[in-house]
Amino acid sequence: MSYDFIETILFALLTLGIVGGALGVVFLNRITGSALLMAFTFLCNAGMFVLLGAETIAAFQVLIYVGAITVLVLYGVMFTPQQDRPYGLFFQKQTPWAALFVAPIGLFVALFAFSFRDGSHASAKGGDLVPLATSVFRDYAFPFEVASVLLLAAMIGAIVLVKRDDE
Amino acid sequence: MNDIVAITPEIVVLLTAGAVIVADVTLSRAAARLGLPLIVAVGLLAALYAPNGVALYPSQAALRSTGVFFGGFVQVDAFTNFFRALFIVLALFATLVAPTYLARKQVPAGEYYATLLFSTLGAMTITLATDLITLFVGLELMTIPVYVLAGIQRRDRYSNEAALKYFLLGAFSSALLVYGFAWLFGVTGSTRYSDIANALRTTGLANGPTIVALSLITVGLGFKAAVVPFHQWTPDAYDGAPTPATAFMSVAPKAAAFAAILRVLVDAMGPLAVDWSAVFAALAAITMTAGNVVALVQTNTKRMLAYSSIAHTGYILAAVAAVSAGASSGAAVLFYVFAYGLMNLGAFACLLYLDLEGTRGPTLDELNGFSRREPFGALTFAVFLISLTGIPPTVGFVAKFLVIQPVLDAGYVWLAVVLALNAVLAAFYYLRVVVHMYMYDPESGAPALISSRLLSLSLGVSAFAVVLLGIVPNSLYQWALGAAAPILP
Amino acid sequence: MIQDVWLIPALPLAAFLVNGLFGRRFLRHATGAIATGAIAASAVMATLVFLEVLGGQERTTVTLYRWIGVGDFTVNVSALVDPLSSVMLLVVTVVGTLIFIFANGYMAHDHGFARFFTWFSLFAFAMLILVMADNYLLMFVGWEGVGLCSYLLIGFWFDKPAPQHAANKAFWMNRIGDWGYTIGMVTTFLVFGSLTYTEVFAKVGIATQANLTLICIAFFVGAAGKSAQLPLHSWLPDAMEGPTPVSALIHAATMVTAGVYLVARSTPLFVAAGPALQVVAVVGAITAIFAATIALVQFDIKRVMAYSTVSQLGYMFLALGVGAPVAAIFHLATHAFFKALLFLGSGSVIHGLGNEQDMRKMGGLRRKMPVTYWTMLVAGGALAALPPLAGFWSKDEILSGAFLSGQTALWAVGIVTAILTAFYVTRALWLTFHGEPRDLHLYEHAHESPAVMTLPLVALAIGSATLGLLVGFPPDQGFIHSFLGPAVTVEGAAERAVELSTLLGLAAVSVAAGIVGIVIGVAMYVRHRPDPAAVTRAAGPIYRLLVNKYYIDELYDHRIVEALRAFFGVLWAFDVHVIDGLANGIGRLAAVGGGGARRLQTGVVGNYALTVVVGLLVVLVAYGGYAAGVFKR
Amino acid sequence: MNIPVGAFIAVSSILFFIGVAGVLMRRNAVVILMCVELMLNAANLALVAFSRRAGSPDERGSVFVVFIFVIAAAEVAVGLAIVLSSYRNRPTVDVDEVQAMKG
Amino acid sequence: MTIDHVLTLLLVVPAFGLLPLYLYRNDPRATKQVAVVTTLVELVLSLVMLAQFKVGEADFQLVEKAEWLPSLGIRYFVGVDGVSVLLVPMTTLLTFISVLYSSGGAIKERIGSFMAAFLLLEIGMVGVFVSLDLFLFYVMFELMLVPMYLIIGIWGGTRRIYATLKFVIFTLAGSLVMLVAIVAVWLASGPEGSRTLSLPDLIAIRNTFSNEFQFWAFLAFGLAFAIKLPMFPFHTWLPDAHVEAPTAGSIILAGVLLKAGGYGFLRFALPLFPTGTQIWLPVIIVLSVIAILYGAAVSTVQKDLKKLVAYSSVAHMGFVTLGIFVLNPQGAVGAVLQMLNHGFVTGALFLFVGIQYERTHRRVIADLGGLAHHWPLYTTFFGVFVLASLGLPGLNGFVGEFLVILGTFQFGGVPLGGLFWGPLAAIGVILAAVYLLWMFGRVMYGPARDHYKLLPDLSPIEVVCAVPLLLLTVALGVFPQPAIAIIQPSLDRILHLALDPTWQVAVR
Repeated sequence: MSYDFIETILFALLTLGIVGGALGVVFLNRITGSALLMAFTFLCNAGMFVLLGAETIAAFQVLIYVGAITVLVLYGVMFTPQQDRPYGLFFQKQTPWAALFVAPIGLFVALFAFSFRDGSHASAKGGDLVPLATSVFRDYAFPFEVASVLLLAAMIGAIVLVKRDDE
Repeated sequence: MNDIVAITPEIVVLLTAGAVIVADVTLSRAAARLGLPLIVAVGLLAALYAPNGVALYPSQAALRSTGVFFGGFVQVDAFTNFFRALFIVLALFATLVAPTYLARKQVPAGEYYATLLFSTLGAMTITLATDLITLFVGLELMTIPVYVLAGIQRRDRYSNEAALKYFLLGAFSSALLVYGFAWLFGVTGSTRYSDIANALRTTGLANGPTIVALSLITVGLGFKAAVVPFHQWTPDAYDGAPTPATAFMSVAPKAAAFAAILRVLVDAMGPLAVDWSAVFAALAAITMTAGNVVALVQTNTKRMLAYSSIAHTGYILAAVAAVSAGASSGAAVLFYVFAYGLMNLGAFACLLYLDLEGTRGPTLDELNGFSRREPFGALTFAVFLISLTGIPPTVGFVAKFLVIQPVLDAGYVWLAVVLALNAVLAAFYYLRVVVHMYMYDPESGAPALISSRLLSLSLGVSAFAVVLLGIVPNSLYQWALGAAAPILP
Repeated sequence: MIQDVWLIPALPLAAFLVNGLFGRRFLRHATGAIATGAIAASAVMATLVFLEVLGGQERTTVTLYRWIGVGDFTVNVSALVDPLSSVMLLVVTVVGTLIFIFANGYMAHDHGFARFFTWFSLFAFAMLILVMADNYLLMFVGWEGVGLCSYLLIGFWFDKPAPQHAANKAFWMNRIGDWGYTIGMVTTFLVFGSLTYTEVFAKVGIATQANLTLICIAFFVGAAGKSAQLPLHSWLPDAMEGPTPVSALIHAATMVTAGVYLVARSTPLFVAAGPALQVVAVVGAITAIFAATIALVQFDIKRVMAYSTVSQLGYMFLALGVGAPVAAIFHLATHAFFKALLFLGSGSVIHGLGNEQDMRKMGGLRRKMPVTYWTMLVAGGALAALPPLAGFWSKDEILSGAFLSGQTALWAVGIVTAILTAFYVTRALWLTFHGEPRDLHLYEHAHESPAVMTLPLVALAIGSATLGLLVGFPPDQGFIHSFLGPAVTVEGAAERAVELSTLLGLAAVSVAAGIVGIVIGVAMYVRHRPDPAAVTRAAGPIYRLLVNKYYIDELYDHRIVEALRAFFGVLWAFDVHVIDGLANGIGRLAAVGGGGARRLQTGVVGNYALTVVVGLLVVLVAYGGYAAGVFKR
Repeated sequence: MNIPVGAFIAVSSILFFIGVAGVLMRRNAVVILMCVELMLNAANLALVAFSRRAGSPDERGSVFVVFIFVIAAAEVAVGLAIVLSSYRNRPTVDVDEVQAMKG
Repeated sequence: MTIDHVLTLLLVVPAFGLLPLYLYRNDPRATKQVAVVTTLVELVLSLVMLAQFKVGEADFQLVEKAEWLPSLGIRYFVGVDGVSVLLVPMTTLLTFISVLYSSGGAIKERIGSFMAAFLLLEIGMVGVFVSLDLFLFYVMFELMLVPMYLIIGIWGGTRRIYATLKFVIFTLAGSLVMLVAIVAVWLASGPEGSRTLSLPDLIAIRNTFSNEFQFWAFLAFGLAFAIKLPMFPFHTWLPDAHVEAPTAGSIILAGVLLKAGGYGFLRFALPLFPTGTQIWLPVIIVLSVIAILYGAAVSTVQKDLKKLVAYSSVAHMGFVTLGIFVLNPQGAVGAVLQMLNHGFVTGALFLFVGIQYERTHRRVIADLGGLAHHWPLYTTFFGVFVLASLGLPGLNGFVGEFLVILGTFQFGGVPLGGLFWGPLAAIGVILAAVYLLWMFGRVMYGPARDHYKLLPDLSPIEVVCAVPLLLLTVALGVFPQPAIAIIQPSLDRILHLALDPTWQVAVR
């Protein structure tokens, strides 16, 4: 069993996980289930990153998505309880139309994807942390600052939207 | 150090936002009411006249400050300065018209101004960007605060609805856009405009991934600018958002979207212009027609203005589509965006004279006899509407004239004719508002009026500017021409 | 004096302005004196001018200023004084003066006295311009000016509907004629490059026959409108709704003869255009007999005179058409006198009877109104062409002209018409003045008119009686011919040598015709053999046809006018519903489109997102199409 | 590595369009938000894959991903705040029911 | 007296009036005085301008130039030639009369705004006639729009809103298409950097315009002017606008605004697009003749006084286009005279219809009658204008119409020839007599009516308004030659430009 073969197997499994998880997010009737499957998809995605040799990104992915965002979403789910309703009513009326239009586009795009025939660069020497950090903190210092402002703005925005009036 | 100097306006805006937040906490409620806008105004003016001079006119100082900074990640040129100035002016205008409304509707003013400033900062960032990453961050910094602004009147269900719709669709479109960026990165191997342009120059459009990338970017940026058929969030979001916020979000994000379109599509993806310009021409025609036709049947003034802003997107997009005309195309976009900013913000702000329930605007009937009840406000509103129609001697007319030029020059005669006919269509509903204001008598149940000196002053100044720039448009045009030069020499 | 010829119209114009500006408020009855004085002074000057022309000043052009000059088109305000125009000036001013004097009495109690004389003066001015002009365009000014005054004066009593209707009808039918005039005038300019008579006539040779025929027919349409020739005649009888002096001056003596004058003026053109001349002759002859037949059965004294005028104008055109323009002008002049007299006499009767015009209610008036009676008798004799009254000479000229031109059919028509004329004038005079009074109440109150009215009658009667003698003897070498001839005949036209015996023979025939008419008239109305009522019954349908004026008014006023109104109404409906409907429809279409499009704005976020995706698909396909070359760049 | 970049991109595009489909199909605003996150993840995957392309590795894709993390977090925070504040006024997160404004 | 920059002064004097108007906005008396004085000053100034004009020269005079949008070659460029020099005083006179009449009590509400609208309108109207740069012309062309829109919409009758929107939409539809064409002309005027919109410069390079270009450009310009004029079948806005407009608005609308269309044809369409002119000319001539007949025919069945006069304007303006497009001196001079005459006469007709309406509050012809008994002065004035309108020789209407007909007869460049279309057009004159006299008779004549007994005859202000128009009506009919002498040289040049596409002329 060659390394390549393992990679391929891993890739297939992760693909399965991603696609399955994503489909689950869309089609599960329990919202918490959707949220958890979303986290699962994120995880699989992190696996993909590892497979691609972007371990740092994978770590971030796990921290931010699986950690922060999923938790946020779960809070969101908890704060907005809904009455139970039949499965069909989880979907919009336009669902068949959506399927009709999305499927061809998705197919179209996925087919185009295969025109990228280059191989993948599995592992960088010394990992991807250093180049990434260098990029983010030196080259991309300006957008990084902006991003921090963005977080600040989002924080203020979120607070102003949800704080109670008497505060 | 040079780097910091280059972004002084942004820093000043950020500091102003910070000052507002601090002042909001420290100042008493009464002092805050006018104190906060004062701080914002001072801050924005300071940004405008910052040492490196993003002055209203391309001065020598401004020219000295142009260049590339932050290791090539920030680019300050005439284009940047034009938009910076525009955003600052729009933010200033939006700030000055807001206080009475905010106080009346008990909207948290400090957060409102701060969020407005953050959004402005995001818009300014867009124009500084040299690569897709910075652009995207700037775009989000501009957009996310606007979601908040739309929903900031949180007790109002229309405000909620506006924010929710805007947010869901905005996030959706951002995802489309970023996915398009990803593919573009894949195709060209770079996120920097200049590299992208170089790469595309060799490959052209003749491969699937490029088509995918271009399509997604078209949709993503088209969404931000409210191009039909990616426009449907616009009426609902504009309609439901608090009116001062609507005034701002109808102009600044749209201007920023066009800045982004110019940077990304015209600059970075310029080599593909032969392909996208025809599609854009078609989109422009559809956009202006759909916007106008639907505006025609609206009875609510605010919603009508929302649809009309879609139509204006169409006009601007027509100039973008005429990219092959070169400098005149870019200048037309910039001039139009500037003119549109002034007049559309003004038009929405004129609705602030009316004391209405919730966030929604007055119906046409509620405007009956407005000119007798509030002559000055009606006059400014009429000026804005006439300018939006494109009748001289207003800046709106010059803008239309300038748009038609590149469109014809690029060979889209049909588009120019469609544009002209659309302007006729638009005249009908814009002037119908004037009809209601001037030609009907007030009704007994007409909404109460709010008199705000600050509102009148700022509307008066901008209405005057709208007329003045219509009579002597040359300096603005020269500025726009110079500002478009980095993109379309 | 000729150089000052412009003073002649200037005086009435001055009178018009003075009366118009100050008449109603300040001058009141002085207006009559001012207007009459002005026209009398004009008459004196016209006489002087006439004498000068007689003295050898055959053709003088007096230019005031350039009126219109655009490119090669130039028209001056200038007068042509030649025998023809000098005669016309004389006739207009002299007859005019007499009628003005009469009107001072006739209108004395009308509250529109000042207005009347204002417009009367304006009429005199316009008529003088018409006859003095040295070009067609300036003549047209007078031409339309007299038409306007005719309109104003027919509708003088504007509070009643009938005068108004008659006035409108007169103006509109004249306008139809003016249309022809305009075409003739413009075509003349196109062909000859000028509108000045002398220049045009000098170049007659350069025109083709077709050109000339077109020009002449067009001018004749104008003349027919003004001079009430078929088929544009029907306004003139209606025009009797105006005050009687108006009928006398405008609708008998002067304005209606403008058409004759126009054709006479244009003789060189008409002569050169053979077919047109033929048309003139035929239309004239038909009109003459046509109107005479209607005059046979009318009971309104003024209508009899009106149809008589139409008939006599027909004679004049007949004369023009057979190449006897001198006779036409001569008859014009004599007719001006005796027909004015007949009208004024009728006016005197009407005045005396308190505005009664129906002859069936008159009778025996000769005892009450002797002056009127005797003067009218003279005029009637002239109209019936009894020698030696003026009418005889001029009508004889016409008839002999017709005969000598070889168109004996036209001559025969003329003779028949002469019989009819004599008959109806006898009938009218008998019914009015002889027999027993049929309405004693009216008769009791009848009175002779004041001197201011009878004096003009006498003056006109003298003219009617003696003017004919001017013709000289033998007629074709007499004064009139030698004086007028050069002005209206084409140079080099073959002189006709006529046996004197032929002329005398023709004269005898026409005298006989007159006498036959009178005899029949006397037989029927004095002896009742045959009884008029019996004749009426026997004639049945023909009588009804005549009484109803051949149903032409019905045809015009109802069928044609109604049809046009209906058609115009349809056009208006077309305007409102189709043209405007189209414009509004476009607007409505946009609104409908908007209504449809706004239904796509469902308010549901998912739908919006789907739209975005559909848009994405479209954009993708479009770009793909461009990339694959399916679409052209 | 023998797996071509295209394969990763294909996976990412499938993930992306599942996300798109989710946005179009689901009624629950929170689920829609999740689907948007799936779309962003698809972008992340694509960016990382492109940036790890054999022969021309380029950190910028990964850098982009880092920024997308930040943006996604901000977006979710604000988005949930909006959903929440809307929910307070009217207890529903069903987007089909939020349609007071239309036409 | 010579005044420098007189044209610019003409354009700014009304603007100067706006400030005191605003300051005295709460004092109706003062606003009236300000407006009357301003328009009077403007009138005097325009007469001074006329006096400074050198008769007999074809070229533009009193020219002033300044850069406006230099990088686009757009200039502030004004000047007058024989065609426009008479239209300017006509405009100022009619504006003065309108303002004077309105200050006499015809306008009761918001008088200050009304006067302000009129002053703005005056700038636009004068500007249209003096602009020599297409951009400036367009600005002025549109500047006339909004004030008139407000005048009809605020001070108009019951259906004023429908009427005013229709007016604006129609006009804009034409003018915006023209705007596209103006831009196209600009693009065609040379390589980038040397483009221009100055009329003389454009004339100098017009031979570079391709035939196809001229076809479309003429169509676009023509559409704008045809709607403004208005030509059949674009005329339906006119009756509505006139019926609803206040009297002063009708005077200006008929007197001046319509002229902008005819003037535009002469000033721009003909010299710039000679080939386009040749191509479109048969269509325009046929439409003109249709307009003459159709307008007159429809007038005869009108029930509303103002509508009747409005439709008659359609017919009269048909003579203008007909005269212009037969492309000979007689026709063109006739057309310009017709524009002047129609301005004075129809303006006066609307004035008198308005005076009448103000007293009786009736406009339906069938409801009126017998006014002549009570208003002799009114009847006289009104009668003269009616007669002038129906083309009575000796009054001004005749000269123009006759010259146009004369020109039409001469013209052969149209199917069936001038000998067909000329007589047809002349039928319009017959019809004019029909409807105008019918109307006059029905309104003025007939038995006296008691309820009109107390209504006063013309007031002194109204007489002052009417007298200048009356004098001009007579003077231009009796002595048209001075006007022709002013008009003709410039018109000859325009015709030469239109007839000879390659002819170049050295112009300022």
